[in-house]
Amino acid sequence: MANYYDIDSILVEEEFVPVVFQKAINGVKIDESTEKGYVEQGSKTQLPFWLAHELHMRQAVSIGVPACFNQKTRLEIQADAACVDLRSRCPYFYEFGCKLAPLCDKSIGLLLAYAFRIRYKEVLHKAHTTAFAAASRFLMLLTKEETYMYEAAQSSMAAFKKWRMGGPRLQRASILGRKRKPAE
Amino acid sequence: MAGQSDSTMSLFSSEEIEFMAEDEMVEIVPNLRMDSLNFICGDYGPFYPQLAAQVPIWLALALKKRGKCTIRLPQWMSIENLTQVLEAERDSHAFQPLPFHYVEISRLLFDLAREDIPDMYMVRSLIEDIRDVRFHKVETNLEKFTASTVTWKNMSAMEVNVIRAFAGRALQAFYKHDNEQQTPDTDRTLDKQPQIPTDRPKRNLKPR
Amino acid sequence: MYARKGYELIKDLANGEKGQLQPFNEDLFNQVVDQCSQHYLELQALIRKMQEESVDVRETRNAEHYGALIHHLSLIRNKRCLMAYVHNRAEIIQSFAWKVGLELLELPEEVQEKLSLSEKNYFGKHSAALQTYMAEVGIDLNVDMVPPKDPYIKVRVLDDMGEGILLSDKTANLARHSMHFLKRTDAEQYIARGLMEELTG
Amino acid sequence: MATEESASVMDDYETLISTTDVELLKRAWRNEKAAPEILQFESSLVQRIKEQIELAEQNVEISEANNIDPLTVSLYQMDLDRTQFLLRSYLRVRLQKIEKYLFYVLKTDEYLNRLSKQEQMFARRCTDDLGSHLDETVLAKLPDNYQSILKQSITSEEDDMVPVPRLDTFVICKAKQYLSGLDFEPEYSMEITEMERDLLTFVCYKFIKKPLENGKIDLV
Repeated sequence: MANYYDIDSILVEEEFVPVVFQKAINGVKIDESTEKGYVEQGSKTQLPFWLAHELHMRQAVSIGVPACFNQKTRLEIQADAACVDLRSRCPYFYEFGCKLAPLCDKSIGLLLAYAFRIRYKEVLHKAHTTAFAAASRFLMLLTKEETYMYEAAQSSMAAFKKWRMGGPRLQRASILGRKRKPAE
Repeated sequence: MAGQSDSTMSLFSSEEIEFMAEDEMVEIVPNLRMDSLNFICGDYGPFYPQLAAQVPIWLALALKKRGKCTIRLPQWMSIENLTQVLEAERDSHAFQPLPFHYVEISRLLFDLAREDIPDMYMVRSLIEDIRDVRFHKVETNLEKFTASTVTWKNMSAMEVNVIRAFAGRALQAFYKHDNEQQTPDTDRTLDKQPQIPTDRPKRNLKPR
Repeated sequence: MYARKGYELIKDLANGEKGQLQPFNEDLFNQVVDQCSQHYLELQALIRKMQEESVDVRETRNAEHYGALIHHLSLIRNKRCLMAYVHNRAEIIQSFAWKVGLELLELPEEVQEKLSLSEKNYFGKHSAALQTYMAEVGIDLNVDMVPPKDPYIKVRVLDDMGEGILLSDKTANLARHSMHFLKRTDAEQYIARGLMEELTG
Repeated sequence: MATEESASVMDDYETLISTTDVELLKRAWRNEKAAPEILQFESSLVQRIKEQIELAEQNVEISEANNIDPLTVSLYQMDLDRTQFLLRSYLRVRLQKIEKYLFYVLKTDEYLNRLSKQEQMFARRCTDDLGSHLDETVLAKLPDNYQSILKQSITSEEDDMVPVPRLDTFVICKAKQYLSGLDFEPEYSMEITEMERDLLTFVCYKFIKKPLENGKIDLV
């Protein structure tokens, strides 16, 4: 796995998906409520993607479309992709969609490409012009991937402006965190 | 560190871009006699009073700072040329040809060689207008991004560096979304499923 | 259930400020380790059950097999979370060796507190590996993080650093608020640790 | 009349002989910083640069000793500082890449052979240090069959724990001369077939790996 230690790659796979068990399972409790250590074939539950994906590959479960890709969200995106709050639906909307599309619904791929193309222009415009504060409401809507892009633009612009202003070139190592108040 | 490039955001800090710009050549008029300088980066001089010479900008600025020379304004920084460039920038979508390090060179000269630039404020405002028009043009170019190789004619070092981190991620995303229909993003294919380790664990050396 | 604790450990890591260290989350870490052993016990129990029913453990795909598989998958998921937690922290500790100065004693107290014992050892070993490389190559890589301008820079001392500090070209009395014209390469490490600041203009 | 092709060959010859070691080091530094994988170590170039630095250091010391005019001394010092910064930054970037892909570098001969002798020793030592740290903190506490640092469990068919450099990263490059299809890997002929000289191009790194290794392309 090329990104075994990558935090985002781990967190993406924690997203839950609806599954239907195609096989009976013994020795496992799928929900805390019951003491029953047995899962009947056909029972439904939500599993994290990292587990659902492996079980799906062995035909032990079938995977359904999670809420964040349901019809309602798709219509909202088609209506006005730029103002849909994707972060609350799924912070890893694009990465999760890419992993899911081949397993349960090819059309998700098209939805992602469409949504990204439109929202990309918003991020591009906001990141290179508006001051940080004004954009904060906008920031709440962004997924992780979009936020990284936004921050990349903001910090590059900030670094350029800082260089243009001059000022001390050697700084306190950022590793040390905020400067503690020197004892007056 | 301010000048040190933060590996996550952009590869080169502005200071590192400026460092590379300081090797560009510029013409100076020394006011002293000095033997030739045999630096690691090359030989310069000998220098004679009032006799123009070509040197890298970092050397020109060091001499200027110590009052040993005046710096001749590069031809492209003349008011006539800059006015033409500004007009052309406003009239077309394409970037006008300017030195690759024009942003850094102009700033270095404004900071350390003001007296050598006739009506410096005019030159500086022209450069700033040119830079704003070009930065805006960079943004409009970015809007037309698709998942393929992108080329920019006449874009300068600092302009590239400012959008490098953003454009890199954007292209990566376009490349992934437009291609992900063909190659699923899963790391492994069906046949390589991990088996459950069922046999008794053999005391073997931990593979390192 | 389903390596949820492992997920919490990674969330704990992800919530920290970029490049900053949080205290080592000892008890959550140990809970995840215990869960791994727990999954392994249940996995072995299911396999023994299959062996008792003299069923071919390798080939049969019965309810026990899938139960064992789920425990196996949860175990390697927890392992990934544990390894990512320690590895990502190790990368931050590696960057300490570059940015702050090589001996652990130069790491400020509030940073040392956040390290586990093994992490402190790791910082020491990594600094030593860097020092050995630099000694062999004969070049100090801990200086010149920023492109050079004038070899000398103006600095102001922030915290009292006492008398007779040995610098490459002189010894200096670095009392608080005093200002000096130091060689950049000398001042760089003290600025990095917040003991001095560069003055410009 | 020299054709377009032969004219650029002449240019290359002229630039080659006049390119100073500092220019070559700057190119190596830029390429190393911009490339997602570690590149071939420029051992002869680094050796020449180190010798020139030692010589320059002696000159500065001698002139400072019998106080030759301070202006000249400080100019030679600045030239020295600039070259030292380049060399230090070049070596530092390489070590940081080794740190990032420790296990992968050690187990891939292609990468191991790109390292200098000291870098290889550094890589081996860091792998042991990180290995024992991970072992002590995590692996030793896991059940048997799951204690490997390379494989998630003994049934993993490949080293599925080892991070790999992302060769599909986008980089910015400039061709030093016109590049035709022959200059690129045939495998990517669909993606890239030519590149104009000195035209800034934002492209997937793996497409231009070959011309970069042949010195026909510079990363910006």
